[in-house]
Amino acid sequence: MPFNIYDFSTTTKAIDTFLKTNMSPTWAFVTELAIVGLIILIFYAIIGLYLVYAERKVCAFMQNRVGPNRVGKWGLIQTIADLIKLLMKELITIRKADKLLFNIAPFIVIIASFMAIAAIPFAKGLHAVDFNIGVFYMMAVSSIGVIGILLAGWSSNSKYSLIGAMRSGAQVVSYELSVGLALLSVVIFSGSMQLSTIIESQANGWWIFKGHLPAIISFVMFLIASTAEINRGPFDLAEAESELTAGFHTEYSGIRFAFFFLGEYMNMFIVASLAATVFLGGWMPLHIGNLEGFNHVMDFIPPIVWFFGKTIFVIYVIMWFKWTFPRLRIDQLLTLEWKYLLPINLVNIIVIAFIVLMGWYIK
Amino acid sequence: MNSVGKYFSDIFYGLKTLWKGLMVTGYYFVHPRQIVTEQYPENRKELQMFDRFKGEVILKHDENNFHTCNGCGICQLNCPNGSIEIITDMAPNEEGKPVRIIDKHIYHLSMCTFCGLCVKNCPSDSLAFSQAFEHAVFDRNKLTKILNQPGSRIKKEPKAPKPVLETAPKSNPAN
Amino acid sequence: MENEQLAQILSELFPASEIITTQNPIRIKVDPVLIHSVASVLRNDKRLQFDYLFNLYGIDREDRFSIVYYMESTELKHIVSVETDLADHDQPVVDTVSDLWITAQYQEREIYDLMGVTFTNHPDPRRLFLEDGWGFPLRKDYKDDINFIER
Amino acid sequence: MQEVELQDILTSREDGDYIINIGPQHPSTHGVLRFVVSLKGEMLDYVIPHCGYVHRGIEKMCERLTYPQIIHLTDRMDYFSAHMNNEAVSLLVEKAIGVEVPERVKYVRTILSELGRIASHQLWWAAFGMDMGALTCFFYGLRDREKILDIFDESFGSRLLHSFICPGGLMNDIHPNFQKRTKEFIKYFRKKLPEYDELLTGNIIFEQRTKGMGVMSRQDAISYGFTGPCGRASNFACDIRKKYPYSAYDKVDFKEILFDEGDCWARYKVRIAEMWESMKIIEQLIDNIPDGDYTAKMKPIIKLPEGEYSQRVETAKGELGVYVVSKGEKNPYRMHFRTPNFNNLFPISQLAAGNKIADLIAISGSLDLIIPDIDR
Repeated sequence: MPFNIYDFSTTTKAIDTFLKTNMSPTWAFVTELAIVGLIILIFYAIIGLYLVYAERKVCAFMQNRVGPNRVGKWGLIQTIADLIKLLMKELITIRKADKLLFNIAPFIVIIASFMAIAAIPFAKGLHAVDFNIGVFYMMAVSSIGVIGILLAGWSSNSKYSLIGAMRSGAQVVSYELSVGLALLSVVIFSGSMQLSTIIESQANGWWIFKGHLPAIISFVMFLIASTAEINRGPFDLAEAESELTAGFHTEYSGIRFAFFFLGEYMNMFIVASLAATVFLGGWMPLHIGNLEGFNHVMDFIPPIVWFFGKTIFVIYVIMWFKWTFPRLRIDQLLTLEWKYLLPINLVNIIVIAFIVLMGWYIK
Repeated sequence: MNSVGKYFSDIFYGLKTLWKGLMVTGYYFVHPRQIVTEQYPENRKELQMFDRFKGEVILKHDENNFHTCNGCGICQLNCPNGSIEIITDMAPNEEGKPVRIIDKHIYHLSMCTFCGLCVKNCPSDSLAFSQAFEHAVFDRNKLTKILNQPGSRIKKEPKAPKPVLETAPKSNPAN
Repeated sequence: MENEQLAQILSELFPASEIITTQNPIRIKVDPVLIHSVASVLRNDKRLQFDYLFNLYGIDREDRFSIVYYMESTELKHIVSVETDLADHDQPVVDTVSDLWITAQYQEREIYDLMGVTFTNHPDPRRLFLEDGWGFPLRKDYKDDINFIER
Repeated sequence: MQEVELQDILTSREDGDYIINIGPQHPSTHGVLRFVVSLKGEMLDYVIPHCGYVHRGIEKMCERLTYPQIIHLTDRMDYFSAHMNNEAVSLLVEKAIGVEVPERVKYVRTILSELGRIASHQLWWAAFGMDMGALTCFFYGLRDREKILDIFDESFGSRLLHSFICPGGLMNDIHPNFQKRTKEFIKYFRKKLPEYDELLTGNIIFEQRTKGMGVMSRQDAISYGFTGPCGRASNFACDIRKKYPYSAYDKVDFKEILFDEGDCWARYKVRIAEMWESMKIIEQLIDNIPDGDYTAKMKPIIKLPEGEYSQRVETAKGELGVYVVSKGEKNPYRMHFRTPNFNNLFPISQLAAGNKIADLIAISGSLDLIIPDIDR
């Protein structure tokens, strides 16, 4: 396979053997952990900050504005300036708030997204951990975040926060079903829960093309449900600015607020990269049937570019939703899930199972 | 069967309407030329207010530092919220007769609501609005202005003063 | 309906009240004791049907208060204004008409707030804008040494 | 019935009701208005509006000012209908002293009022969209409103508070560019208005949130004095422009938009349709502005003869009534403004009760409340 030239596993293997020869195995392991942790931390911060910037630019262009353009060229370091401002702000603790829970809530949100990012395959071999139950792990970890939101709302001693948190709880619990079912469709197709295997299975075509209409339906379902799960517009009821001022993070300030804010954007990144991985082939290049020449050219685009290209596309779609649609009401939100998404998803799963059984998909 | 049909037609109708909305924002996203933002401090040089813009009240002075205000106090009377105070003085004119002149024409920009009654009703046409619009200052006292420039005097041959509180049509300088 | 016709009906229905002017809008003066009964006749009579109370305000005439009601019939397209004089300047009291027109409830609260006219039987007799203990600013004898600037 | 209800409310406050203050500082009350809201989960138990945070005593201030000076205070009641408020006082003064203003003035006043109405509805659309969570609407609405504000800026030197229409006519003649720019705007806005429909009106989420929400029956609307687009959405023909035409409204052909439903959706549709109607009115007048003076001959000091005067006009929000008691002085003895928003605010307790928090925001947005107009 030509894309072996971009295989990161050789690099990581080399580093591994280098460390193992120079240190005791325990220390080598610890050093590897430290390196991976550091890389993820830096990556996290950069991605988070630039997603905020991207959101502001995207919405600005949609609204006939220019967006941030003062700090740095085209305002590129605007969000870093914002971060410095947030770091320097006072951390206000509310009287009669539950201090412990109030303080740990933002950390829970951020830890959940940290854990999820560990399982994302960025390119061939560029993986922190490659679980054999990767999809399941992502689902489990991303739902820890809602506990942070619930705690934040409950411990703030503010009525607005509490309503926001309760809305968020109801929303995440119901939409998780649809996210899970939508992901399950690809699991059925590929016969594996391991993310790297799912990507390998898309070498001759992405699942969204190979799986015919049912795969497209589950991709759309996944987009809708995951937008809802990460509390973004038009499903941003938990922080509904015009109703609850800021929802669950009304009472947070400074870096704690920044954690929530960053967590939200990172969740968006995780969801987008999961969609890219599962439905759009992850770091796999675009291959069309037997067009050898075309496929060969595509192979020379590095997989990391493919991965980020697809992720950014999905992120753009999610942003596009937010800046176009009005917000749903809580009962409409639940109607959408229980009356439309869930039944369609269930039928879809059965159809997919049937297709797989009969072997009607493109192999 | 009817309700099943309605269920699916609802879904397609909904998707269609959502797609329409997405097209509007999508159109503007790929047409950055339609951006309407004014980049304020950068365009300060070429930023031109309309000539009738009510920036702040000024007392018109000509190049020889003459103004036409005789201190009649009609602007002060007309001002609804007391932004104008006039302190007059008596000074002998060239024939030696004491004549009323203005000592200070005080204007409180902080209280002004830009209704334009002082400019409209000035019988000697000596007040006008300037196009200045950057009024922010750090000291509130700076918003109280003395409109007559130091050393300025009333024009030697003032126009025949019109009757008091004339509101008949008058030619508009902007035309 | 024409004003003369209307005036005839009104004088027929309310012999005790006096028609001040037949200019547009026609204005009748009613004793404050009768105001609620007059209002309910105006509201419900088939020939009048004044169902839209578009204005209600009070006037402090220094020796007495006047409450003026402006009503319109959306069916028959005529307007009447009803005036009532409250002779007691210190403690003016009049019946509410808020059971006939809901809008009166709030306009009466405003009058109470700003003029100190009390409306009996009012369902929600609280002040509307100002805090309790404030004077009644629209009265002519209201003084506020801090916020008034004499010129 | 109401008495019992209110008593319940006042007493039940103690028993652990989940009470939230929406306002005075809240993004969707558009100013300093406070709703005291009791919740049962997401559902509203009752809503009590509290106003008075920006009460400036305009009626009291008017008692010390002359009539030309009062004009600039009326700007500050409903600042999006500044021209119409000015016009109300001007018409009253002209009627009282028996001055006939030139035809040119009437035409210009009508055009200005309609431009003001479009601008007001554009801003309402923008803010309503934002209340519903469609943040992009806000910028599209303001973008188009800017064109009108530029027209205003060029002619009157101010963008929001014009004080341009004064007793006797206008403060100034209109700018030579006025007609050209207005026609350009109409051409531009006829293209942009369908975009509003595509972005928000057709949207299924928006449709479901507004249809059948906050229904006001015709009877209640009349009883509450619910005027303007809100009243017309409940099939209450309350348009003063039709009923008692003033200025040049008797010379133009326009429809009074009436809807039967009385819900948020109808209120929304009325305003969108009114923008089309306003453009039609302006198109009929803009080319036919007669030549002449921009003001009638007025005495230097305006004194109203003794008596009581009233004038009703239709602002963008509803019926504005100006009521003056004069003792023959140069300033009024008592001046009262029957403002549309004051009467449009209070039905919200009835409309919102039993719905959800999000509906309260939708309903208050559809009423198009301007707080300084409520408080005066």
